[in-house]
Amino acid sequence: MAAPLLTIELDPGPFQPLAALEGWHSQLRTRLDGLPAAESSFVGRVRPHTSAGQPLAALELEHYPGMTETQLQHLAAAAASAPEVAAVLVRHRIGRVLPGDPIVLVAVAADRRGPAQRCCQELLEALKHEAPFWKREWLADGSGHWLGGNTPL
Amino acid sequence: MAAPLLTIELDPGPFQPLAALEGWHSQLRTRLDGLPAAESSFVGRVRPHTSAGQPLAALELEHYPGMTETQLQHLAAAAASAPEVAAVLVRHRIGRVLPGDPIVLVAVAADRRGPAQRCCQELLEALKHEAPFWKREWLADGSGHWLGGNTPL
Amino acid sequence: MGHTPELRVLLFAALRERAGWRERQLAATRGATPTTVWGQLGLEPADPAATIRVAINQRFARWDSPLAGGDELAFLPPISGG
Amino acid sequence: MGHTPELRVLLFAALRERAGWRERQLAATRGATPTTVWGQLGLEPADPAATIRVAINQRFARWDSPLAGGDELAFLPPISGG
Repeated sequence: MAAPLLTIELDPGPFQPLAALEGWHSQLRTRLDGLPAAESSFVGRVRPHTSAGQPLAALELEHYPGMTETQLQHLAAAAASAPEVAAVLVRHRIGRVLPGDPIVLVAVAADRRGPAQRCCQELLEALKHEAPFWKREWLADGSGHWLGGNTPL
Repeated sequence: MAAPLLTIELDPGPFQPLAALEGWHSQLRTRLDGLPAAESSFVGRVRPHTSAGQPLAALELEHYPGMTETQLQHLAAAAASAPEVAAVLVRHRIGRVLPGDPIVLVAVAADRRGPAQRCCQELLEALKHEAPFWKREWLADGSGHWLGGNTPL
Repeated sequence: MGHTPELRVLLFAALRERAGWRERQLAATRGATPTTVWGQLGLEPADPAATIRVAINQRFARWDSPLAGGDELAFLPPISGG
Repeated sequence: MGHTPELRVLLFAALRERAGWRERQLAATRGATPTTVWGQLGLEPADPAATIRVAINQRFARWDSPLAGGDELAFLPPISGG
């Protein structure tokens, strides 16, 4: 059983989820024996309002250079431990992200739909709680405040 | 609460999942107030071998014109009953589908990741078991046989 | 006596191929149900309810649902979508 | 006596802003742990373990993990990724 192909990138600027998936598919076509039968993916975008309901000007994403990348690799490898999982893609924004912009993309290619869906879901939860990222909400008046945790599932 | 936007299409020829998602996003940008915060999607592709492990020449998908479309609408509406679900996309092949080709795409846009993921997963299971589609596996020697059910989850 | 509209019976996939036909028109007899029509048409297996589902006018129905003239009755082998 | 390499201490996000600094070098005293360093630096809150996590050399660690000179110690406020 070949180890799953893990592709993980932090994006300091905007990324397009569909372009990211297209590039990943090209990579899989080269590295695997064609695209696997099941592909599950998730895209998270910045809401237009703060957790307190005010209009959001931007979301700032801080990370821990070095540890964040290593930790994402660990989390992806752990979530992809089912033998059916062939490949995992993670894209995650850092820096200033505007309302409506993609902030995270997780995609999993597997030989069966169950492992694809489970791995995608588990990895998303894992990175929300176990990868060192911190969000600050910025308002139009220039004030900002750090979030104390994540949105509920 | 607006009813979720249901977009359901049967495709008699090949479709590109990423192009389908791009068209759907354009539609959502026009019809909704921007793209929702959470989007979960699933793509199923034809395996290169039959359920018995032989090389597959093609998969044929028969449906029940009229009932299949109606039933997909019912199943999508039922799976999208959570108030956070804003839109659902289903694309499903009919006719002759080649190994590696996309056969089904389900995408769900919602205000939260939980409802997006659950709706996507439930709708996929529902259409596999409750929408009138039948698969026939064709071998290179011109013989074909109808499948008696679905692959396990 | 007026003309009674007939039942339209449809078969799909393996069921259609095994029977050798896709569609038949049938007089709607009083008290007809999918079970009686299945027997009347001599379809196999003799006890279909375990594997075959029925739809009346394109909605899933029960094997003992009453049928009326003009109805579209379909016998559906095991579904394999997605 | 040789030169003892120092501890490097990092703060992130709300923690960094509250403290007013991002990084400090500190002599690694014998028996040092994240708990002793936290107290030594006078960081708030006094009982951090309920909300703050620690990483040593970029891996999650315990508040009572032993520290050695040259280690990178980071205090991490509640994570909100994804």
